[in-house]
Amino acid sequence: MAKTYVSATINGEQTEFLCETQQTLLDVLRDVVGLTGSKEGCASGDCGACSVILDGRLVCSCLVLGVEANGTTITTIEGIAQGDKLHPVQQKFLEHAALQCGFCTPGLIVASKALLDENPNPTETEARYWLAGNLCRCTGYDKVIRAVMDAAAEMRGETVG
Amino acid sequence: MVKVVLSSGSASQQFTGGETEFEVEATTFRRLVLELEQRYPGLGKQVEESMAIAIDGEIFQDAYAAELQAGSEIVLIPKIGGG
Amino acid sequence: MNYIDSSLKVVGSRPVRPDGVDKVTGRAVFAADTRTAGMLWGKILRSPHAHARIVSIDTSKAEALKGVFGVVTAADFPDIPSEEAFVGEGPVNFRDLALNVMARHKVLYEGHALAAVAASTQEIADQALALIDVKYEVLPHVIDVEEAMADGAPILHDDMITTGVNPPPTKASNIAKVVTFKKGDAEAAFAEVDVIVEGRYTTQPVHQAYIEPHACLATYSPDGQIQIHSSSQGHFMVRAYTAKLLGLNLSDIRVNPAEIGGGFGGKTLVYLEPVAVALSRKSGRTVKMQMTREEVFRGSGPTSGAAMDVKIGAKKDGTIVAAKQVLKYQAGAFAGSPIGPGCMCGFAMYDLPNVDVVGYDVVSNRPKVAAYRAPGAPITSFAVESAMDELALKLGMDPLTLREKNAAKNGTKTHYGPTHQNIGFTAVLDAVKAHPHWKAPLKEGQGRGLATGFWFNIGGESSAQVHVNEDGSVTAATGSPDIGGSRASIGMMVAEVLGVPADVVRTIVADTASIGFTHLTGGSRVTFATGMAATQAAEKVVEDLKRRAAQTWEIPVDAVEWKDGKAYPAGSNAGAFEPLDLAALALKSPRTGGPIAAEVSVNAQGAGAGFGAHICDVTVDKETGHVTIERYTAIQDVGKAIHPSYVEGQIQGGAAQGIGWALNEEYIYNDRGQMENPGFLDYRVPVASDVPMIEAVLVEVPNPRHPFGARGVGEVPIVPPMAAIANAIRSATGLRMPDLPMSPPKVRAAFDARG
Amino acid sequence: MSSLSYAAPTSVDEAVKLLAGASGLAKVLSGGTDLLVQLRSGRVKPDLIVDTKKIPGLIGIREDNGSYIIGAATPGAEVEAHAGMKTAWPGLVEALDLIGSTQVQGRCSLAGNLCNASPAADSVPALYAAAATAVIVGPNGRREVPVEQIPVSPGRTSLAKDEFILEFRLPPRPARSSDAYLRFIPRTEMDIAVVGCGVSVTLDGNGVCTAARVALGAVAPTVILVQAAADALIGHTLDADTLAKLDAAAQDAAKPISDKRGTIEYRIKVAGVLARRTAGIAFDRAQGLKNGKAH
Repeated sequence: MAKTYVSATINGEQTEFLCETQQTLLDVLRDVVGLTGSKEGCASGDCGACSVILDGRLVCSCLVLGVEANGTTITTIEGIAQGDKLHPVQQKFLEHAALQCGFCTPGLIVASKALLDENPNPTETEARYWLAGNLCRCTGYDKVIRAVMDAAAEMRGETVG
Repeated sequence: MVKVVLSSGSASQQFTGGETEFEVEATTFRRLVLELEQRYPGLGKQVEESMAIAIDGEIFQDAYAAELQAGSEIVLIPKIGGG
Repeated sequence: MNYIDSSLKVVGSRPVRPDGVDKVTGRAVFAADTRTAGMLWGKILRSPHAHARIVSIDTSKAEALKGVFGVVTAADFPDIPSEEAFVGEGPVNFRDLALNVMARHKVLYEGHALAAVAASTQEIADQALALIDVKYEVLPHVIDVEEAMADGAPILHDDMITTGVNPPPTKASNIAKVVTFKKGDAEAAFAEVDVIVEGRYTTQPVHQAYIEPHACLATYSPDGQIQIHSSSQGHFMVRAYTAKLLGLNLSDIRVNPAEIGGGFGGKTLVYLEPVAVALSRKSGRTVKMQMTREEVFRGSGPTSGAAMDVKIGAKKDGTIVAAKQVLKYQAGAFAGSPIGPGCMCGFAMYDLPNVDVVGYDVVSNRPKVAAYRAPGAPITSFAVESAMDELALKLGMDPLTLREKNAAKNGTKTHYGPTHQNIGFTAVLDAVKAHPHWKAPLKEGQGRGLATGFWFNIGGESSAQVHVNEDGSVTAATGSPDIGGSRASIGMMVAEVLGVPADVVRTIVADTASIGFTHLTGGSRVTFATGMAATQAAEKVVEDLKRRAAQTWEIPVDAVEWKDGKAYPAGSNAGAFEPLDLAALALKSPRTGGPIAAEVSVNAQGAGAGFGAHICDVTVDKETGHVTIERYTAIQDVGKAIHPSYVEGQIQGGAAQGIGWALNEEYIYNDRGQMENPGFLDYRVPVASDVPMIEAVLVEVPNPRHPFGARGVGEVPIVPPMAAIANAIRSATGLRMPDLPMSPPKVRAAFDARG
Repeated sequence: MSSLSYAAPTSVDEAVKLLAGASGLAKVLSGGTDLLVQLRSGRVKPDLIVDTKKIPGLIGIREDNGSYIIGAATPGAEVEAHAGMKTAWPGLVEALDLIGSTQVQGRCSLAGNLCNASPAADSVPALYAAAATAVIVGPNGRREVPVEQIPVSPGRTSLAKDEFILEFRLPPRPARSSDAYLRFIPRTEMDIAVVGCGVSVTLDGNGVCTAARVALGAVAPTVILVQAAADALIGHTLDADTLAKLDAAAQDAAKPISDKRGTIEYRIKVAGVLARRTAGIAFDRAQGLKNGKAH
């Protein structure tokens, strides 16, 4: 079976690649395009470590076929910061020590950014349910949620103590 | 003289015939191990390879070079690991 | 030198970790992120049977498949003899380890590795595995720990003779050893008590469930030099085990530590590395291996499940005079459950005159257990702290008061021998009493539970280097994989000693060829032991800097003092010189003796035990049995928090893992001994919406053995949660839940049973 | 090399031809949140994957005098965000909001959830309760069938090899009508339903139920409509006696199995509990008392 030609906009760059039908978008990002920031924790949509934003929607890249990406716009963890300017969510994760091993962190940051794009003023409960698909085994989520709420406040321009 | 206590009644007691407490003449842990091996063949090796010791309450994973004060209490316990 | 009473500028602050930006931008390189040109994919064939004799393995079809470059079985590994060694996370028998990595003669659990292939693509590797023809003679299997102990149970190892009993038994059994601890005369003492509580408790094996599956990349060069890139809690451990299992020299193996995506004890063993090296040797190509999540569950270590009996006797006034415990820990397919610590930790929080503890290390047809956060302690403490709660109820006494009354203090002789020194348990209990959570009124239907926990913490061998670079910036290197922010805490201790801001110091993890031996990251030892080495290395650098300043000023070294990152003349009679900072001294270093660097290796002792107490509020849905954690407070003696945020994070994370252990995590087996829930869908670790904010309260009773007073903090927090939650459920419903997990069906059944 | 091929037809006819002409196993791909997991695990080994998302009408929601029509491959998240759907069918919306994670809801579709034919699918009891119909297309044109005629057993549907679902149709809502969906899981999110329950009701001015449909998930080989449970509601207000009858009817209808997600005894009891609680929410909503998500 010949490989399929796919063209997609990844982190603002027109990207072309060949992939086999059974390769997931995660496989393609990591093994073909070389963007290894998206992680494989389960390959079944249960851990969220491979979260990316596909045409404006938060998805698990392990649950999308590479061939389905043709003509789409994708944002991965590598595309969250603007150049060397970290996104507020990234900055707050650092300030709040919202990571320990850092493996689930890319997925959590992509998912948190997607949350704040859609809901700039989430309650703690909304943030917890939105992020329920992102497993973190290190932090107990406490500092993660604080970082997300703090980033939201900052993005709303509220002064936070 | 130091007081030696086999806290774990497991593997080590087979060497001492059930003894769990005895006095030993030793000024370093090294000497103690040799002394134990002489008195209870097998025990010295057991202690060196698979036991931690507590000298007056402080646990050493490896006390090879530790000095022993006269009257010290030496407790032999299983080694401890962790996650 | 000791800084416990000095005023500190860096230690105790909360700087951004050195590796932080890489980790929030996706740049950090974990083991599965590396790939090389011409690399092959290695995959493992695993047993579908819980217990079977391997009659034959025919790999010819797999070897013939286009794109396959190597197939290995146990025949490609030396058949090494039984040899006990102690390597940081507990005793390891290399023969067992070898047999666990690649089965020989027999498979002992579903998921047991018995062959591996290296192929040009993952797909071809999978096809090749399917072409390996294995003939099994399926044997009866046993999963449950007490069934494995029973007469007539299927025997896993026909050479397993129970140790620790005199005289030794003559026939093989599944009981690897019996451990006993005795203090005083418990039997006699029980006759004297006013109140006795007795209970039987069980826990299920739970997986460490790190989100990063095991992965490695290995290259075997024709000259016998080996490079391994892998994710582990100790790259020196990977080197040692790989060399042992393949009969190689340590000097021929160089292990590069990748970032590690969680371990919690589960990455203190090797599973893939020796196989990847064997495949690389056979294929002449670099081989990459990564487990699927299913393989992680079926093939790598959980911690033990257990069956426990506990009995505690007290006087009317709450003084406990007798305690007894029988612990049966399931070790998986090979001996080595954490039964020793299990026997020692259960009653370690209390000052008890008469204690009798017996522990059994039992094999059954499950994956070999691996260390998991305070190995053995959470299991035994679930039983003891549940029983303590029952005792408080029976005495009509407040559970905190009962614990205060019997709390271990400095000078308390433990039932396993040592006398507690410099411990902070009573300070922890004082903090419970003072905390608003303990006094807060409960809402309708809520219950509150309290439980405490203990862990020894360990020290051991560590190496650290400090380099002052040509521009005066500083690099610190250690041999400890950074699993939760240790680069930050190590760098902060170095910065404190040098008198510079935290961000002047970059901390890295050096590979096995670049720094002295360092035990793995486990036992809560890194900030303690590696921190001690790094502190001493920084002190050597300061001495050297003072010497160089003295040389520059042509005054005696003792006329130079070092403060705030600069050399000053000590007093006016030492002479009037402009202070020299790191940059100035580094600039002149070629003239004052060359590069400024120091390496220190230590075997740190006196880690200092840790104690914690958790308060938990729950509500219970009587109709569904669902338990909701409403509020959670974790209080712990941490000695000294080097970076308080990461200390809190350890405590919050440990508590959340305990919440999962308590409520939902378990291995579900079918009648063929196969695991039915080998994925995150049905192996239910807590998600963000399952837990509340977890308040971590840091009590600081300094550990005199550490330059800054630090104690290990990573393990204690997983000890109390299971009992804290069980006690909260008891308080909310009047129901005692003695079996983990306290899942909705079990809780609903308990309501129905009560009627 | 893999023999698996992929096609993304842009018309119904093209898709039907591909499915009809496929040698070996062809799978229809909408959201893919089940199919990709089955592919990775090797549980299904198709030769052809037909991606229906590029077909006009397969994604999107439209209203046709009071009746909502939802494209078969519309992601759950799009339905959850639809104001009209949230007002008319809050139960179906909350069911979609319970499927997997936020990430999964960015892909998963009603057609996929229904055609995966799992008895535990969250959106399916809500669809049954809503009396939804599915427009099926194939070589012989279109046919519209009640959704409950589609799943026949775990993993199997009544669709022919060359048929697929184009869209779902929800009937117009009379006054004082609403629905609700609850499922029980051990955690708060991410689990497969141990039991699921969808209830749709219409009340009169006095809060007496004039029409009802009750569906249960994960208590039989397929999601089931429980007429006896509906009968317990029709003609009554939601008083203690009605609730007791509803509970009994639901427990009586439940014929679950014991598996890693729940035991027979437990599932039967919870079926009764959920029926009561779900009906409570549906009644409140129909009376305009409450309108929110169950979590």
